[in-house]
Amino acid sequence: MTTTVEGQTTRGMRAGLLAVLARVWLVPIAVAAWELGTRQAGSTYFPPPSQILARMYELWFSGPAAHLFLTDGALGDFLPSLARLFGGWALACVLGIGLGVALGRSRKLSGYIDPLVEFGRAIPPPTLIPLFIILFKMGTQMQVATIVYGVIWPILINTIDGARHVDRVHADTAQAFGLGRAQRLFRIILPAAGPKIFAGVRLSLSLAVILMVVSELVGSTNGIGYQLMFTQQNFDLSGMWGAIVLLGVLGFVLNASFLVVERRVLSWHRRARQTT
Amino acid sequence: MLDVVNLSHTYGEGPNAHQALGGIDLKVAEGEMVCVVGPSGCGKSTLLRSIAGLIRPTEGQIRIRETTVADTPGDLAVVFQDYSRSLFPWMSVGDNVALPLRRRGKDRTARRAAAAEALEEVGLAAASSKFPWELSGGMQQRVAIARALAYRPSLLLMDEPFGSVDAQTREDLEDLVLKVREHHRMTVLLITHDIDESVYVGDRVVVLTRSPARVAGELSVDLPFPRDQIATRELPAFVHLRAEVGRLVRAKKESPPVQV
Amino acid sequence: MRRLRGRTFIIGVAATLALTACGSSNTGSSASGGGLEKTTISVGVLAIGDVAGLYIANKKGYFKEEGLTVKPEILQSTQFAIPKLLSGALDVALGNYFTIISATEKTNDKFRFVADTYQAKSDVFDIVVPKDSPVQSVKDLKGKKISIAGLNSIAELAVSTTLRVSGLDPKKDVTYMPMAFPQAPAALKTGQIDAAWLTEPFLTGVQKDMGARKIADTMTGAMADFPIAGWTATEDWTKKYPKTMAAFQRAILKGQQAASGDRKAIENVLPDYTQIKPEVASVINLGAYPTSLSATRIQRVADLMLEYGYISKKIDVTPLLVPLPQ
Amino acid sequence: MIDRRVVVRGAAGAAVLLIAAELAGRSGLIDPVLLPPMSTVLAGAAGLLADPEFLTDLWGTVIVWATGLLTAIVIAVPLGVLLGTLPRAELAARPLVEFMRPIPSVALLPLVTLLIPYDHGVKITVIVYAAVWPVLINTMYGLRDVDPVAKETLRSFGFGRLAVLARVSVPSAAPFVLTGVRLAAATGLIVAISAELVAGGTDGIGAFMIRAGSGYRTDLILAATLWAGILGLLANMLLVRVQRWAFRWHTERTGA
Repeated sequence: MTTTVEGQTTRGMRAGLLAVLARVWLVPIAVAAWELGTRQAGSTYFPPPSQILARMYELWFSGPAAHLFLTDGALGDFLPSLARLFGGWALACVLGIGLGVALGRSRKLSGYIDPLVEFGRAIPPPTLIPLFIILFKMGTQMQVATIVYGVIWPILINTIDGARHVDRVHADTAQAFGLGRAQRLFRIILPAAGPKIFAGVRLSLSLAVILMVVSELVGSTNGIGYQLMFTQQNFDLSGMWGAIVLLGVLGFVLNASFLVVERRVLSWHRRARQTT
Repeated sequence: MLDVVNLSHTYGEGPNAHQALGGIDLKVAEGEMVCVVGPSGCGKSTLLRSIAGLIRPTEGQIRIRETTVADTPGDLAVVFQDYSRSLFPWMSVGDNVALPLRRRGKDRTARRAAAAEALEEVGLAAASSKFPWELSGGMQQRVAIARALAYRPSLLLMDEPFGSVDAQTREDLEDLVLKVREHHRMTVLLITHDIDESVYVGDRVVVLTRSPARVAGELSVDLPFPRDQIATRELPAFVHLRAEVGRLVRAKKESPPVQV
Repeated sequence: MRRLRGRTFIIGVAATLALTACGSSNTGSSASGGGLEKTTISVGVLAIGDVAGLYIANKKGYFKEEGLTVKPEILQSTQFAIPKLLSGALDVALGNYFTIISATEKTNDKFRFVADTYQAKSDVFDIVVPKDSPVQSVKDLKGKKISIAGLNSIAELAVSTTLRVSGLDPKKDVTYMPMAFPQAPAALKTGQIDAAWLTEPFLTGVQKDMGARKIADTMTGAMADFPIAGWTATEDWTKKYPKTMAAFQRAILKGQQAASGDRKAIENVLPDYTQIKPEVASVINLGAYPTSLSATRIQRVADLMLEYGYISKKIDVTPLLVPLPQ
Repeated sequence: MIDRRVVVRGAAGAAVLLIAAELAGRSGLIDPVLLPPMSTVLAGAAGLLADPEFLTDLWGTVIVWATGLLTAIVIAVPLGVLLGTLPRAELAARPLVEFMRPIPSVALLPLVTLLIPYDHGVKITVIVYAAVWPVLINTMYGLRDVDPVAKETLRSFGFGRLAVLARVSVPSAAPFVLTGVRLAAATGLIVAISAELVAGGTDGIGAFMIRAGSGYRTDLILAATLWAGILGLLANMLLVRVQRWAFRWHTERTGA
């Protein structure tokens, strides 16, 4: 994304610097406004960012160098949260893409299932937590189930759409050359639906962060969502804000990394669109 | 080789039904190059798609080497008009050409070698690692031809293969098809709306009527090989054949228009 | 005043979101109702037995007699009563003493208890285990998972004191699983927790439905007759609306008296504001409905919280109480 | 218009699921003590329609959701148009957007509650916070995806930037915006009910669920969940209709 600067000329470096600056100049201004505003307000519930950062450092980032400066508390909360997040998200991807291709390629099947899909995705996942507690084990299983349920819909809907509208000439070509089922799936349908699938998968990633938090509010003893609830119930407001900031950073990093992957995998799509 | 008997096809049902093919009989002999010509929208593509097994005709029979075509026959290749959509943009040129060879049970190296050979033959040896959309239209259609060549089909179907390229490229591609078919002794069924083209590349020209399409007539093309874009087209025989085909196509143009 | 200015500023910062900040709660004019500053008040309640006194007072017209209209608003927990009281969305809310005292120490917020609501009695808050559990006594809970209704709460305090009495260390010997009461029965039945700290109607429910066994009443010993919750308002509110507050106190007092003297009255109102089935309402154990606001009694909460380290310094609760009108 | 086969198949699919759920309960595969059988839930759901309190709750959810969604559109569309047409501003705002977007609005609930002294206002605000992003991002994306040839055509006739924006960019971005609105509607309903579940309030399906939960009535919780799903389904159907209608308008407009 950042312009790569070829050569070592100062002009090139300056151009690169300006490009970075154009992206980030608003961030310090926003943080400064936040700091000033909260200082002015002086409310316990709205601590200034400097105080939040100090609390975050104290809670999570003052650990030994061997643990990348993460404290035990950080490791105990971040790792389970991330495991649930990625576990649930990955499972949702597999199920969503698998089911989506099946529904997208079979009119008959989708006739039976479509109304259920429409109904299922309309149910707010938090209302299903009591049900999931009964169906799955409390803790990780229930949390992963909640995440899967919450994030599968964009993947499923986009995959159905992508698989249903594979270009007819592509499909004909594959059929005329007599490609087998597996090859048609992996070589034609999935790549053709790729851009749509990726759009759904990306959307579901930011949803997964939200559902991770929601699922950790019930019957959990660790995780970032648990921290959020714990700090809130203990009136540790800087700590609570710290958890909120952490979620923002986590979402930001996930989204940015995902874009890098998407660029690589879908480079054909982007470049093909540019040339035509 | 190919035997089409009384082929009819109707799209839709009831009052909205549209009959595209009205009972077509067609034979293509082993090693023959047959061009099917007809006015636009007469059902040429429906015919081709039926032979390729992409649609199931409402009536009639198609046999390839005495075997009735039910599903997609395993041994034919198709070159579509719309190269930009028949090549897969997410695969390199080499992969595009090699893809159907998986069905031939070849291993990776063999597939690559066959693809390289076919690309060499169409003059695109250097483009193997490029993506289709990085090539010009004519080059993309060459890739599609290479893909069909590498597959070594017993029957090659071409659906207006040169319909989307400029005149110069078109002539080059016509000569390319003549060359490779000569070299591989392939059986080809080429569909086109271009009368000159059908006479120039074909051994035989079959003319279809307007929709619902029937065979209006057919002509043997006994022009000498190798053919040449300038010399062949100057031959009196060529001019005569062209006029004959034109008359067949035109004759039906004057018949009362059929509702679409 | 300082906080108010800060709040206004933040609304300014979040200007885009503040479109809806207008239209404060239904502030009635002060003209009617015997000089009350406010005739309609929003009251935060939980859908549990604690607030029966309020609903009885409402049903019997005690609020009307005082010229007050009470609009109840369901709360999920006292946690959410605090910001709603501070913002002015609620005038009065059911506040459990533990949470309000904890908030008083950790934030600068000043709350006042305007009436006592609910007090524990025997078998109102029990620890239960599944029918076939090997756990026979509190001692057997060592190394087990126990569900509690919330962290840093009366739930944690009650279970901790019970464990301590049996020689267990609540910090090391057990794992607390925070979950709302409605989720605990399923977790208990499926073995996801070993024991649950429950109140009614869940206690009766799990004993009837799945034969769960009580192993301890947590409201004994140091916590016998423990004060649970009171009607809470902010200090600012009590100063701004003294007459409204007094009217509320008088009506609620009558309601509390009716509740403490007549169980039938409670059973009559429970189905109005909870989904407890009438047949269940008639068998559940209920706590007491105090008719006075006693500093000595409520001081016990603060003292026990200090003893167990939930607050770091001694808090005198007397200034937190608003004397009931005579 | 509606294919009868589609209706029959859809009904068959739903029936199979319901029967399977009922059987799972009756056969003891799922403990009936914990999870009431499907027939009980369905009966409960039907009964709720006659319960004026539940109808008030349902209406409460609909009100905050619709208001929140409309507010989000009013905020996000102009902002999206602004950022979509000013690449520099978009570049600068992107890190902030990407930072704020993944923060769950439910986590902000206590803070919003503190700021807004009005129960519905609190919920509307968190709905707006969650619903703004899909609309904003889709609007920005739609504006960037406008065919440059169309824009240049109009420019070549001497139209100004604003005219191009109004006549080409915004209309051709409209389908993207509507897709964003559909996403936002789904998110908004989820947030509305989640907020009610977490914070309670004067009314709302979530507040009803709190009452049902406090009364140890799993059957009523599930019945209310069913209605939440139906509500979402109806809203989506409505928006799909709107989208179809708007798409037609769009093609007519650009075709003319």
